[in-house]
Amino acid sequence: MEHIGTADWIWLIPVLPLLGAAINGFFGTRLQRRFGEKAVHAVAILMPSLSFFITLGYFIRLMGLPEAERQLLCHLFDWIHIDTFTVPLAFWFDTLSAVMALMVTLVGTLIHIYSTAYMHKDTSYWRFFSFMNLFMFAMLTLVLGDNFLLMFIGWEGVGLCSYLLIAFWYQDIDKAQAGMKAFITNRIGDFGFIVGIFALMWALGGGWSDSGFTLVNPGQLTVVFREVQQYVGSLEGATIFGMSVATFACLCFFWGATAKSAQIPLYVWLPDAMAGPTPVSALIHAATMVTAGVYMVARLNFLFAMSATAMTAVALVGALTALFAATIGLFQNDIKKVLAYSTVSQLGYMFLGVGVGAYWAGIFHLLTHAFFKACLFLGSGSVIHAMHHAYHKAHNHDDDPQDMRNMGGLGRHMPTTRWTYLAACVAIAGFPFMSGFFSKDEILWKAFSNANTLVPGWILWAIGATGAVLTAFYMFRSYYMTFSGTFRGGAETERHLHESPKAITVVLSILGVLSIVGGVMGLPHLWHLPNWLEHWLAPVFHGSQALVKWGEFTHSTEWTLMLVSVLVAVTGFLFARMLYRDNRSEIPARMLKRFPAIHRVLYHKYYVDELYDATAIAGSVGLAKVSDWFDKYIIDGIVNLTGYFARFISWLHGLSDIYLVDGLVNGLAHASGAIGRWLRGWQTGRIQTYLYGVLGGGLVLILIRFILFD
Amino acid sequence: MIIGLPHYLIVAAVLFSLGIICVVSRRNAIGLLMGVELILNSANINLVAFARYVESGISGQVFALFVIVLAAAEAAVAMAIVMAIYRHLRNIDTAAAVNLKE
Amino acid sequence: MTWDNLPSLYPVLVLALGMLVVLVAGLTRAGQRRETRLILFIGMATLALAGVAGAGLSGATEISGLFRSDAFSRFVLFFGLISTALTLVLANNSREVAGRRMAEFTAIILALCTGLFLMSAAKDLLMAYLAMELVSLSSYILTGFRRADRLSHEAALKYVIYGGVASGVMVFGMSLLYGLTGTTSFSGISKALTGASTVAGAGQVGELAVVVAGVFVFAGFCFKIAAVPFHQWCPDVYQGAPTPFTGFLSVAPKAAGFALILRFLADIFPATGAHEAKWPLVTLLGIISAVTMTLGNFTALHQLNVKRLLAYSSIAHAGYMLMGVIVLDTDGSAAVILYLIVYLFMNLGAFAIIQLVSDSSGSSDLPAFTGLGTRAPLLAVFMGVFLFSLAGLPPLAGFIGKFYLFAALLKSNQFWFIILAVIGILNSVVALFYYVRILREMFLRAPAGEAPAAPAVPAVVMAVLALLVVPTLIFGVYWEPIRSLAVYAASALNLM
Amino acid sequence: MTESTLLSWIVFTPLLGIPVILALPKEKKQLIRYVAAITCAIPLLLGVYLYLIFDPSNTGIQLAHHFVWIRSFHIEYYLGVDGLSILMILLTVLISFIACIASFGIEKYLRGYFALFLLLETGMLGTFCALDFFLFYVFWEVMLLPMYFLIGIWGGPRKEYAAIKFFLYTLFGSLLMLLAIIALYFNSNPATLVDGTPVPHTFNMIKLITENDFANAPALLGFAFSKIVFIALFIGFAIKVPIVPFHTWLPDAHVEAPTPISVILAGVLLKMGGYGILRVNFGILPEATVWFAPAMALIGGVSIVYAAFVCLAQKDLKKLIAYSSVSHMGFVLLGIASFTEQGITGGVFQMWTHGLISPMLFLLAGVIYDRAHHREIEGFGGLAYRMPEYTGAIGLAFMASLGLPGLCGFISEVLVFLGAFPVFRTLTIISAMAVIITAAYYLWTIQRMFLGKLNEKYKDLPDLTWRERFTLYPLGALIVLLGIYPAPAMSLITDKLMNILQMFHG
Repeated sequence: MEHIGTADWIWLIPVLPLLGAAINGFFGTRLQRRFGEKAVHAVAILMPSLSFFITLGYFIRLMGLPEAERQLLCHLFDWIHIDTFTVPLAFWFDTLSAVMALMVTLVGTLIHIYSTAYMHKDTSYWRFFSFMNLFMFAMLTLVLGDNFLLMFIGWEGVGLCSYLLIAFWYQDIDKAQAGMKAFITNRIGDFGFIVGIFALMWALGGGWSDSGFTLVNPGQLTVVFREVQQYVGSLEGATIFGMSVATFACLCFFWGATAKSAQIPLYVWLPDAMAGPTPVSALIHAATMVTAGVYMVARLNFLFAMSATAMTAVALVGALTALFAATIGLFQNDIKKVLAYSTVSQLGYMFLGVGVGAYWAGIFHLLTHAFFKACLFLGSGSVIHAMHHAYHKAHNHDDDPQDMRNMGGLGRHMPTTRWTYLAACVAIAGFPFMSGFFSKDEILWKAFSNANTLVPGWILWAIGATGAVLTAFYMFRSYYMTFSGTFRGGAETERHLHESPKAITVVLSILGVLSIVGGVMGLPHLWHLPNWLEHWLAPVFHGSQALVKWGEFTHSTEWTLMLVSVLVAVTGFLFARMLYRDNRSEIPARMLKRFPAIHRVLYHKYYVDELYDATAIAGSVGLAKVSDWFDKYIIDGIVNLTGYFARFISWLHGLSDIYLVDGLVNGLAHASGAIGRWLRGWQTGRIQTYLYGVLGGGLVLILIRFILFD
Repeated sequence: MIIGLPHYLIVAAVLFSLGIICVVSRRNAIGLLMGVELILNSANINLVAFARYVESGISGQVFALFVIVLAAAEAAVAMAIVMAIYRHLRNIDTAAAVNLKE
Repeated sequence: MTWDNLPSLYPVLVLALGMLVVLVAGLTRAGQRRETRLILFIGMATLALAGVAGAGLSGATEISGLFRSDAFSRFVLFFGLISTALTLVLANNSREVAGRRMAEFTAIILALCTGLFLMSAAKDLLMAYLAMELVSLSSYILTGFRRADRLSHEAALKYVIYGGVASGVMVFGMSLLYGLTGTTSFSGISKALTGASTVAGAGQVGELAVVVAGVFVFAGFCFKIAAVPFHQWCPDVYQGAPTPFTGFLSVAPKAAGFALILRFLADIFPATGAHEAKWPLVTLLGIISAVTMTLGNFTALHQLNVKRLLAYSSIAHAGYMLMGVIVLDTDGSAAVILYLIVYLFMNLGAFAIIQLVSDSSGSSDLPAFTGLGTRAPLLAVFMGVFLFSLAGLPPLAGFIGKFYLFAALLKSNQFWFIILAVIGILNSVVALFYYVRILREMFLRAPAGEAPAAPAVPAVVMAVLALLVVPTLIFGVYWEPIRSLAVYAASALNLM
Repeated sequence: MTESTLLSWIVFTPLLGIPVILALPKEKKQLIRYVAAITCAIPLLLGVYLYLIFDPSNTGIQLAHHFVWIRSFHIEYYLGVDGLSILMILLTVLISFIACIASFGIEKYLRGYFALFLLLETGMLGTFCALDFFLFYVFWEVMLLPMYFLIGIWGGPRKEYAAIKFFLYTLFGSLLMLLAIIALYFNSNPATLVDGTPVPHTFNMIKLITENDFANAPALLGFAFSKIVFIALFIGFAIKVPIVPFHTWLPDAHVEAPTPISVILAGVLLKMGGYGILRVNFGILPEATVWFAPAMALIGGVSIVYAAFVCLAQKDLKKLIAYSSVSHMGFVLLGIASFTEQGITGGVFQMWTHGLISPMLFLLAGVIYDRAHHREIEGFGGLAYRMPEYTGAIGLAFMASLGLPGLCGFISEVLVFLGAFPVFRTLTIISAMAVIITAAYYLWTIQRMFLGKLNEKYKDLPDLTWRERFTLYPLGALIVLLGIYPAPAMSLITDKLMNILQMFHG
């Protein structure tokens, strides 16, 4: 880390989309009314593309630098500065963030172009593009952030944008509900992330002993990634809550990642997030935002590598999520739901990759996944767009344009969509020489051969492999149900089916090509071909290389595993083809009747949502009601000097307007009211009682005098 | 047995308690005033007795004289007020004069 | 009694002379006419002359052990003169009092003023008794001054009977005290009580006799300042008496009563000797103070007649002032004197406004004040200033008075004194509630139905009000002068 | 208007405005409003000038205006500003000016309203500037009077009850404080007045802080002196913060107070408690503060979590914001009780950021109340369609309040948690959980009020008017700017806070 180049324009990369968001945000309505949609999307597309070119420029400059010096810093100012503790507002452009930024800007720009067609003639067109640009800003800040807190701005920023975009058509209350669910689940994750930051930072500075916290070296209190990496050595012996600080911090960060990247147990929001427009699902819930968790784990590779338990947790959760989500995906009828669960599953693979220590493999799968998953989503978007258009023309408003059961045989009407969708399916399934094959196979091989996790490598491999079979099956099931066979949606609508406009098809084809070609970045060592990506990311991950251990296996095992993964992909494909091609066979129907229970459980996502509603949400709302009652009656009651008293006055004199407080029980005021009433009773108006007072008063005084002083 | 200081004191004390009882029990305004007079006179007896036996000086007697004078003044004022009450209430029963209360 | 210390009696002579002149003027036809400007003029002239006479005096002259004219009694003299002058002006413009009998009212109140000065100057039991009787008798008459009003007579009746019994008990106490100590002068009593063993046989009996005598004497004093066991006359008399006189009654006699108590205690426990004997008396007074405050405030919570409410408030304020008395040092008495000065302005002011409102609306109950904020905003604001000052809120003078009382208590750092201060704090919170209830009536409530006419405020009364509001505001911010006056007066008492 | 009298001008300009306003004729409503606005603008301009000439690195008292006031009781008129009070003074002048503009909607008894409003402003400014304990107490109480009438006369349906409750709560606290002040005075070491006359005791806060050590003062009421005086002062300030057991006056006062007054109440009055604790408790009784710190942190934590849950169950928008204020002020306590650089800076900065966010929230609540005349959250629905600009503004305010990074709420929140984590580990984690509940109730409110089908009752609700924009946008801009670049505000306080921390670590 000795030599850090300075680059003073990196801050433009995130800020340009922010500028775009601001322009569209404040002047969007006027722009749209006066110059039409053109002006709006002109601004919206220009900004990310500019960012893309700047990123490309710096990417090339980075390529030019010698390997050890491939990191650029753009320091703007000290964001938070308190005496010795400073948090700089600075952007960090090293090989990892370069690759990520490039992917984000490229895919983002393409999806912006796609959206111009998809969102055509939507009234709040400007608002959509403003939020999309805002999202680009947040994602780029997250990726380019130089320290935890700046990354956290991006982290929550993307959460906010996903909320705004999921609930884009806020008129429909369920879509708004989905948005809120996403934001709150993310917020639960962010809570873990923040606690992780605190624990890590303070552990660097000193340590917790039984007598509390002792600050050893205040100089090391930092949140900047590279400085954390420098001082991480001092975490050796430190323990917190009984486990090593590294483990605790990593588990907290991973808790944040599970929310952001939809892993078990906080994945529930992603399927509902499909309520948003399809380009949103493509950009945010497939390519960029959900991968933030993987990027974070990769960025903190030196920390994760220090604790085996944390790595095992990441790998295991990743593998289980991959399998679990794949099972749910099998029988979904909504095309976007299928893709949603597929995303969750693929993310599981990425976490499996980074979990076992093959960080570059995780990133490699992330990049390839971005291409083919975006392509799949946009493909489904184009299908939905066409179906919606056709239904509209045929005045049929009750059928759901997203339900695959009403589709079929669209291949004839939408050739480009079909071929690009097929290309992506092939890539994701892992057919040989496809991008998916290289990245997924690398992950499975690294999982098999790793010696870092407490769980033996072959178990992880086995889970991953079964997941891969299911992936292939449900992808091709969706392909055949949509594009092959005869159109099940009625002749009238079929007449109006035609290919989507040029903007959509061009983007689809670009992504299709990328998803096929993408694999070239990280060719396996086995074939003695140059593995560019691993070499490119090496400086970032050299911190963890020392700690990560691999089992020694002969080349033959590696070849056999590669063959097995090809076999897996092919079997999945054949099965799907047999069951769903041209919708001819009735096996699926018969299976449905024989095992209705299994189907219902899988279709209803193991009733996890209902479980959460019953426990967490009902619990907190219940607790809220109890504390509100407690606050209104108990605390307010005891302390309230005037409430009950005012009511008492009115009861006494029937002055209704003073009767203000209903139902407020209150001790003190009642007491003062009672004393007052009792004392008043003495004043009877008869002189005799007064004279008794004189006599009695005198006697009492004499008595007190003797009681007290004798 | 010769009459000494204690005898006077006892008479004064008895007179004082009679005055208190009269004041507390009588309902008639004038009865009450009589009670007040009794109390004042008991104080006079005390004063005169102490002047003779304790101080063997005359300040006690001077004090008694003043008390007598003031008792008369007070009686005059009280009578005037009772007269005013009578003109309104037709009776001087203190139990009737109770609308100033609580 | 030599001729050269006669000047110290000039104020008394002037007042007596003034009284006679007023009575004679009252008989002449000019005095009979409804126009009573002549009577007022004579009254004010007498007060001014007495003031000039008083100002001329300096230093301390004792007259045959009976009477001591020093800075302290001169303070009480000026206090009495000012409050009488203000009351005269108010009475002159009040519907309850004005009319042909204004001459008698002025004459009697001048007599009362003389009594106040004598009370504070008394050095002898006889003098104390005489002065108290003079004040009491005059106030009996003035309480029943409203000829047509049954309430006024009933109040006077109760007052005269209650006062009679109380002064009777006090005299009996004084006789016992005389018997025990052989002298009637305060200093003599103090030497007898604290010096040699008690004359009439030592031991338990002597002790009991002293206590009974002390309690009976204090019964008379407490009646005068309306402290708890002997306060029951106060609400009825305040409600029955004509409003201007009620104002005067709540301020001047109470001040004289406190002056007498301070004088009495100062002479019994002079600065010289360390007095363990004082603790029983101090504790008794402390208990009386606490009970007075609490009873006054809590009973006032329920009042619906404003005069009666202020009666209980004045009882509570007597309780606060007793806090200053029990500390028995110059700081404590200076705090009491300061509180009295501030109390004069705020209480007289409050009663003046009640007088205006009850004159125009016929009743002094709370509903009469509803919506005053809209009808007569200036009066309502003045009343607000007086009430908030009575409640003891900082920017106003009432707070300064309370502040010094609490400071005197806390300075001594005695456990029970601090407890008393805390009780004082809690009482201030309760007190705020009933003062703010009047404000709520005035400002926060619009009058139901047709609003009674805004009270007509003659120019003179407005001047008096201004004379009362301005000090309440100014002394809240800059009270150096009255503080130095209080310390100067208190030092004359040669307490610790 | 020299350097030293600047503070006196800032504090007493509003007071000078009162007679001018009272002299104006009752009918000319617009004239009265403009005169009031100008009177509020002057302290704002002076505040800006103060900001320019204030030197953050000097941890001592600056711009002191100091002369003997009451010689007999050694009371001085002593105004001064330092790192602690500079932020609060700037906040007060800003929020008062904005509230004054927002008061243009008031119709009843205009002159009385603005007179009391200006008196309130003087009281607030005085409390922050006063460095003589007696003067501090006088200004502290001067605020009570106008607040009672402002809530009582111009308030909502239950205004009288809310007003008297506010008055009694605060009065009880402040009277306790009075006893503590007197006790401190009588136990203070001899000092000299500003003109050199030696005095046995002193009210001068700075001397009480620097030249006195109350650790070994005589016991009071049987307890250790510094502990019981600390508790008395703490209760007096805690009622104002407010912390949980003493907070029940806040929802009532906020719900019933007219919008501009609840803006002032939330924006400035709640900061008095925090400022008082830092200036008085921390300064004068350091060892009692160390003894009480864990309890203070616990109280702060409880306030945060408890109030957040209560918010979740609220039906009335203003009550919800009021309870969220209670929750946010819990951060202040948690922060300052941690004695770490980040914690104490976070606590003080939280007072500043909350002072920007909650006024904006109350203004927005006021906007919707002026239009729909009710504040039931369920009563609305789908407002975003009719009032997009308003939805944007309230969205920004809600996000800032729930601590969205990039806005100023986040910075103070994260600093408080960061600072409190090493010292109170589990408490901080539990309090951090409350951040989720905060997000939940704000989002649920947005859900019920702004999203979903438009409630046809509000088909024709107009969007923001220019006056409302003029009050909301400055606050919005500040919230965003200070979120990205907090240095201008934070640099003012850091040096002074480090100086205070010296006493605890040094």
